[in-house]
Amino acid sequence: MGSIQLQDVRKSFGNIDVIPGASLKIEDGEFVVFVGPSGCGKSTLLRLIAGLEDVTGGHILIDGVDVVDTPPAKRGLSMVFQSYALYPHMSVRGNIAFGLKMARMPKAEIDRKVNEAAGVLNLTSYLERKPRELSGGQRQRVAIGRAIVREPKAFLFDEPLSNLDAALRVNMRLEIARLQKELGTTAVYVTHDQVEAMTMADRIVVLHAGRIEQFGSPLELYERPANLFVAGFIGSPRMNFVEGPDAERLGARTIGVRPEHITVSRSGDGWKGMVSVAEHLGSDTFLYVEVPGIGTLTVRTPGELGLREGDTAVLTPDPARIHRFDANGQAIAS
Amino acid sequence: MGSIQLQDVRKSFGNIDVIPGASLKIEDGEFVVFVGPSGCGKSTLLRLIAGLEDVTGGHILIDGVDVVDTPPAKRGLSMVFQSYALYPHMSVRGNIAFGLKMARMPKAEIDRKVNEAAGVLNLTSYLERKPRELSGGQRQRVAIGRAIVREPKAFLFDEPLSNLDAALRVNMRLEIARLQKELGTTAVYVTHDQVEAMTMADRIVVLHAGRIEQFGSPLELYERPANLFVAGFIGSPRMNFVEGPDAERLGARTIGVRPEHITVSRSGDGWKGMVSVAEHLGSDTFLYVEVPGIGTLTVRTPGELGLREGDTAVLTPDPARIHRFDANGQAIAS
Amino acid sequence: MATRQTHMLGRILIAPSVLLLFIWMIVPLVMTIYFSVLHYDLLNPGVHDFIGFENYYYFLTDPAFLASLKNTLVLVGSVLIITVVLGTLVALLMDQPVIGRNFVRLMVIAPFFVMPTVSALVWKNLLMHPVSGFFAWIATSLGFRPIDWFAQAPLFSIILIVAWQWLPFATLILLTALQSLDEEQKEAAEMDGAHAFSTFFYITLPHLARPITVVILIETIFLLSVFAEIFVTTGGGPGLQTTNIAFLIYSQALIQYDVGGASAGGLVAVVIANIVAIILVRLVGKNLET
Amino acid sequence: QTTLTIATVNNGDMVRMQGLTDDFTKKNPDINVKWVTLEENVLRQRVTTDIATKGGQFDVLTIGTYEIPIWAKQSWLVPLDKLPADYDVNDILPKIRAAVSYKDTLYAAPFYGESSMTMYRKDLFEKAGLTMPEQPTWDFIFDAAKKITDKSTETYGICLRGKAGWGENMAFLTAMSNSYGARWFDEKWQPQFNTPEWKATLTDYVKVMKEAGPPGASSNGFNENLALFDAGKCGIWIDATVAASFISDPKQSKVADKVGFAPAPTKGLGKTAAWLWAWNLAIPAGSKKVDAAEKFIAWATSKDYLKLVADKEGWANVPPGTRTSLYNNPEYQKAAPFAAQTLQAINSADPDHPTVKPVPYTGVQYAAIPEFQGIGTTVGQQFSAALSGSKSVDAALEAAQASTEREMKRSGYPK
Amino acid sequence: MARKRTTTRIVVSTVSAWVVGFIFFFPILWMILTSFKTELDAFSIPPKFLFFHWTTENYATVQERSNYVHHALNSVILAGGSTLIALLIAVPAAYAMAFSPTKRTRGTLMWMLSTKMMPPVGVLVPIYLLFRDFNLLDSRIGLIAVLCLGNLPIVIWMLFTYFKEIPKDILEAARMDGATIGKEMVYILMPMAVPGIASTLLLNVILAWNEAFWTLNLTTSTAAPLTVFIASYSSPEGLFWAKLSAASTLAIAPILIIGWFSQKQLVRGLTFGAVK
Ligand SMILES: Nc1ncnc2c1ncn2[C@@H]1O[C@H](COP(=O)(O)OP(=O)(O)OP(=O)(O)O)[C@@H](O)[C@H]1O
Ligand SMILES: Nc1ncnc2c1ncn2[C@@H]1O[C@H](COP(=O)(O)OP(=O)(O)OP(=O)(O)O)[C@@H](O)[C@H]1O
Ligand SMILES: [Mg+2]
Ligand SMILES: [Mg+2]
Repeated sequence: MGSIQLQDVRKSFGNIDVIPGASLKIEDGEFVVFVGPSGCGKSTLLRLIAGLEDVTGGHILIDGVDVVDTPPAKRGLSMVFQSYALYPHMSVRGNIAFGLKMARMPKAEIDRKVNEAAGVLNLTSYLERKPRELSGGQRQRVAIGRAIVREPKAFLFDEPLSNLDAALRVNMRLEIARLQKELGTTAVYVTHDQVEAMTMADRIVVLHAGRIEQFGSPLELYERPANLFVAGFIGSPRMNFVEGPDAERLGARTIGVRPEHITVSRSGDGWKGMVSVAEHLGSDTFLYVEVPGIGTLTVRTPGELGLREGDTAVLTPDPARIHRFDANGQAIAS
Repeated sequence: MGSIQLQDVRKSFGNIDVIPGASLKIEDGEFVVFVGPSGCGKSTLLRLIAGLEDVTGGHILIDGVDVVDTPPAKRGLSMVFQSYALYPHMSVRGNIAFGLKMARMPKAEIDRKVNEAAGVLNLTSYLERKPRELSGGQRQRVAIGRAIVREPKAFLFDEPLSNLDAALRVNMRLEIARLQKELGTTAVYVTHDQVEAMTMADRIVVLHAGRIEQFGSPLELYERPANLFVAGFIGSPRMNFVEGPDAERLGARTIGVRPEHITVSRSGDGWKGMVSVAEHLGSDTFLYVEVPGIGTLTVRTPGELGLREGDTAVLTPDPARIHRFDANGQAIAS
Repeated sequence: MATRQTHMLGRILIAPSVLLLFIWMIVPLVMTIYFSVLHYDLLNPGVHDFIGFENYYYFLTDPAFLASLKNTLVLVGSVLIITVVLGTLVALLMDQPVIGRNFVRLMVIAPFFVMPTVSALVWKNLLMHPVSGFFAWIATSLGFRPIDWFAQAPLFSIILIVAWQWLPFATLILLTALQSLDEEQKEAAEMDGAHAFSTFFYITLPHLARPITVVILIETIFLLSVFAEIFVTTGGGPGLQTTNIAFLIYSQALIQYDVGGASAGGLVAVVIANIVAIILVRLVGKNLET
Repeated sequence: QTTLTIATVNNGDMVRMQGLTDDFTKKNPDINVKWVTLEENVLRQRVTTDIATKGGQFDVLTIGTYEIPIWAKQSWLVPLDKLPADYDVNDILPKIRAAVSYKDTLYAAPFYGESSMTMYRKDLFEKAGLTMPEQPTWDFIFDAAKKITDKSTETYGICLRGKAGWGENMAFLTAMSNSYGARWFDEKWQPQFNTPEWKATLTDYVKVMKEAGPPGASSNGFNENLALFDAGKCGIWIDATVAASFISDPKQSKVADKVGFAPAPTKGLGKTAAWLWAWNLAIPAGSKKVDAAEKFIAWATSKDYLKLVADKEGWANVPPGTRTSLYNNPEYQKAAPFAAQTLQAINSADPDHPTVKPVPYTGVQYAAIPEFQGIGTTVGQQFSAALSGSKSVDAALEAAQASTEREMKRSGYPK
Repeated sequence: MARKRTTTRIVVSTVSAWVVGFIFFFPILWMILTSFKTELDAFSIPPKFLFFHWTTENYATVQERSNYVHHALNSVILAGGSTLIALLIAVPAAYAMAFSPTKRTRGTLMWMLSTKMMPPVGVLVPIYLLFRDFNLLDSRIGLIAVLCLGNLPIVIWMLFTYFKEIPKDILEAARMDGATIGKEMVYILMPMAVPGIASTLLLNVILAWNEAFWTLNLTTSTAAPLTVFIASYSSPEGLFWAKLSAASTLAIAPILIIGWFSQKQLVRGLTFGAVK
């Protein structure tokens, strides 16, 4: 009831090619997450699907029907805007109810739905406020509420949780996932949060400068990144890349090891270096270790470790977890 | 050169008490992070310090001077707004340069500073664009640029990195920290990102419904949360709370164990339960385990584990890492 | 948002107004062009000889033409400057917290309520009259010689009256525009260390650029055809000092009843108005976009 | 049921007539009357456009003596030859009757008529030791004006029209020039502003106004001067005879009991500066309600109407200047001390021979040709410039001559 | 935003605003005062401010002489009708030009304004002839059409400016919520642009109210609005300041009331906090 297909979709603003050509098929009921660096074209792609921008070329099919000439209101999608775009003259209730009102839903049902959504979003006591009397996170939740009360063919979420605190974010994440599964609605979700991307997505699209670098399940991306860009982008802290003899030994131009796949010891075999920075997160510690001839490597160690800045550390990568890339940055299948 | 002191600062909007009374002393050159649930008053507190809102009561001292009657322009602070508040009619360059122009800095120096900041912020190729031609993250970076080019008494950052991707966020985080240390400027920083809070802060203020729950160094908060709220708020996934006989046995009403301080095994001694959800992040796995009589406990295990949803798991908390709380939710010193 | 559908739709939405205005423009225009090449004297309606461009020739070579062109431009220019500058200042003032703001605003807008003829009569006789006017009384009370407004500074007097009438227009448009200025932008500027003055120049004024443009263009159109004020106060005199193009055409049409001449004059006025508008658009038109 | 739409000018007499309409509709129950009362200039442009384009909006028009010959010539007016016998056409003052006739046919019925005369302040004359002669000369007037003037008390010797316009300053100046022997056109329609007569006229006018006139004179018209006179700021005022009733009305005038009247001045060439004007009612050609309109006109300009007004509002308020019988009425003479002067002034004006030399046009203070309004206004502007001092007399005359020649040539004169 | 202004600042701005307001208003105040004077007092020097013989005689005269209510009603119908119709036509056009501008938008705007460049007297005869032929002389319909078309460019221009201020994200959001173009205008655009629409309405009602050329030339009595009423008071023979003042006061009274009510709509726009 809501498959979305992009066929060589292109978009330029003036002479800036923002999306040089993207093809993609999102299955009905699937939860797809778009990730990519800031400015890579995620919002643009979402807006193209929504119909808020014209494609410069290519086709967009919803349920197999070409919609490039269908106005947004008729595409049957709902969207959370990165900029919220709340209706300033309406109360929170009015904002959330607007889409339902447009669909001529009976008053009582609207009320029920709005109250339900407000409950989920922790907005119940703010229902009568105007957007300007809300905090940033509350505004964002109203924007989410507006999208989820409806039963569209697909949800489009543009960084919907960026202004929420961790606890709420976890809750909202679970709520959105639950809702999406329950309704079986397709969802396209833009986020910068690795945890969100990894936990919510059925499949992740990695975008880079308007190009799709990889499209696959979260674990696929984590475990088998298609190229250097994806490898570096997925995972936090990012993968360490090592070039030179160490890489050549393994038949690659570059090898990559994730910080969590390196064991640290005070002595032994491996890359020797000096701890330059130690970031303590409580649960983990991130060590930035200067290894002569290689550069700074990041290591993640669980809990608090005795190592301090200035100490010497020996790093041993887990050999089974080393990624290899060729001269073009493409992964070499192991 | 930039200590900030709040003395029983209160703020209400109409009859809503948003800040019922907050006292705090931020030392000169310190990096203080405000965290707290969405809508708890972080932005409001920042705006009070900035002078963009009037205090309802209490005093704000900057460098020991009471500034409640000083207009924002004279307080010598710079700020990144949660909503960016860019000047729509000015180019990116104009936006960033504005504060410097106001300070009558020579043209050449302004240019140098702006170019430098743009380089740091990855905005160099966007300098001549207007804000409306930028992506969300790019706009946010302009807002940061506007604040950091100046040399104010203190920086006020309101969720400055919320719309940036992980890699950029790490970069920016390091840049901001470096800059702040270099200039020795006091910084007040609002964030929802645990990593940011833990890594950047000299001290963290935990806010809850406008009240300061705890003010201390990151590790202090992680290791010795003052009460249930702080314990639950700091750390992600959040701490597990257990009540009943298990707690009483340790002389507490409630005990708390962080997900990362629980060991999972397939059999043995400990809480027995069934894995209801397993979230795979690649680097870690979060297990949600239903323990009869206690509820759902979250466990974080490194890497990929053989356990799947529906499997039985035995959870053993690290006894040295158990937090105890009394009936009022206050921590019991161990 | 600029999508094909919205463009399509845009065309449909603009269509009614374009169509109506087109008819409203073209029918009289064609008739006017036709009349302008006829010898058409309303008092002698039987005779409609084709005389080519004679009407234009007479209108353009009228010794009053150049003088009135100059007067028109001076009048329009001065009133524009006065209304835009003062209008901005007054709008800013009205935007401040003022006790009894509604009432003050109403007082400021009120001059626009008065019909041009009436306001001209009131100014001429009750205020500016050199013997029994209010200004004369003030001047005499202060020991000065009253100014003989319409003899010593006739055009200036007209400018004063017209500016008084049109200031509320500028004020109201600019005031409304000020209301939509995002408060956070001003806050950001304040944080950037901008004081009231710089905030005005760098934030408020650019925000007002478009409304100011609109004020300028709309007012220009109206000011080019100011005539009741002149007719009532000076009758275009003394000499040609207050004759403007509109008054000249008026006297062709409704004093001489020379329809042909008035049509030619009207078309000349359209050309002049267009030239003025094009120049203005060159100067300020970029503010209309974005 | 017929509805008459009547266009009138907004002066006191006409407005009074409006108030008395009931009397007419009572007598003619099948006729309704709708009034359109407009200011003089608006009325003129309104009525002219309508009649020239055959808009048919009005059934009865109020027009001035200027329009009558022009419009009658165009056959725009219905001749009034079917007026009832008791209307007594012969009672109409002969000069007025001539003015409302074209080729000896009556095309409009005069509602009220006026000329111009000299009005002055007896008290000021007395103070200055002056007596107004039976027939003042311009020299006397100039001299007296200078003597009376006392700028410290804002007393100005003479108030004359200065505001540009064919019916404003040009009405006065044309009449004045007539007494100086000047004319607008010679028999070949050549404009005459380059003659010494015009130069003398304008020079004297500007000179006396500079020496003894009020400030702001170049924008003063009838009303402004009336206000000045009423406020006691003027010693002498030469203007329409209707002004007499206003300045002797204590409700309006501070000097009501101190005013004297004399004929318009002369230069000793046999003509005075008296003009002739009347507001008249006429029926546009093509009207479908001619009968009703005629009935109305007959009612409004009848002797009975005069009596009706007298009964209701007193004799002082009847519309003056149209009927001989009125001036023979002792009650009127008593109520209107200026009656004799008015009558004399009207009788002294001669539209057919306005000035000393022969002219090709009719009209005293105007030339009854269609072009006159435009020419008069243009010339009026030049003369007001001369008055305000922004132009010299010579330059003003030169410009007037040039523009008039141009306009006449364009209109194809001599015809 | 939520900073209290210091008392001094309020006092300063209040005082200066009142002074400015008073200066602006003075001629009208003077006119209103004059309307209560006798003709003689109206012209007296030194001027009489409050201590003169107050009289309502002028109003009585005006009332007696002309059918004020008839004219006022016509004014309301003409000004209101023409402005409302113009608004109905203009809102879609301004919306389209503000939110989906094309290369021709600026040209179209200029062209619309240029339809007002012909001085009315220049086309009086053509229009009069047309009106005569279509039997529209002295009809309200005809005048409403003329005033409406005359106002239309101004209405479009003003609405265009105000619409431009509205962040288009918000309209896009409405579109995503399934609002049709009409609903988008009614529920989102218009409420957000209320101050702009109110001032557009107010200014155009005034322009139509005071329009004195067409209303004078195309009406006689049935459709004659207050301009015609005023034309019977300006400059007759004799003193008329007080009566003219009374008539004018009556003529601006209704619009003053309209102005007062639209004041309330001129409140601050609402976009603050809706987008970032
Ligand atoms: N103008 C206002 N009127 C009424 N209440 C307001 C107003 N502005 C903010 N609030 C309320 O004050 C509380 C604190 O707002 P604030 O913006 O400081 O929250 P915050 O901690 O920054 O939240 P977030 O993380 O969501 O940005 C919120 O509950 C909000 O609803
Ligand atoms: N109107 C415009 N004109 C020109 N360039 C634009 C315009 N809108 C967006 N861009 C550019 O297009 C690129 C993609 O923008 P988009 O908003 O899709 O990025 P994004 O992936 O959503 O980034 P972010 O994560 O920062 O929100 C950016 O580089 C941006 O500068
Ligand atoms: Mg984006
Ligand atoms: Mg906030």
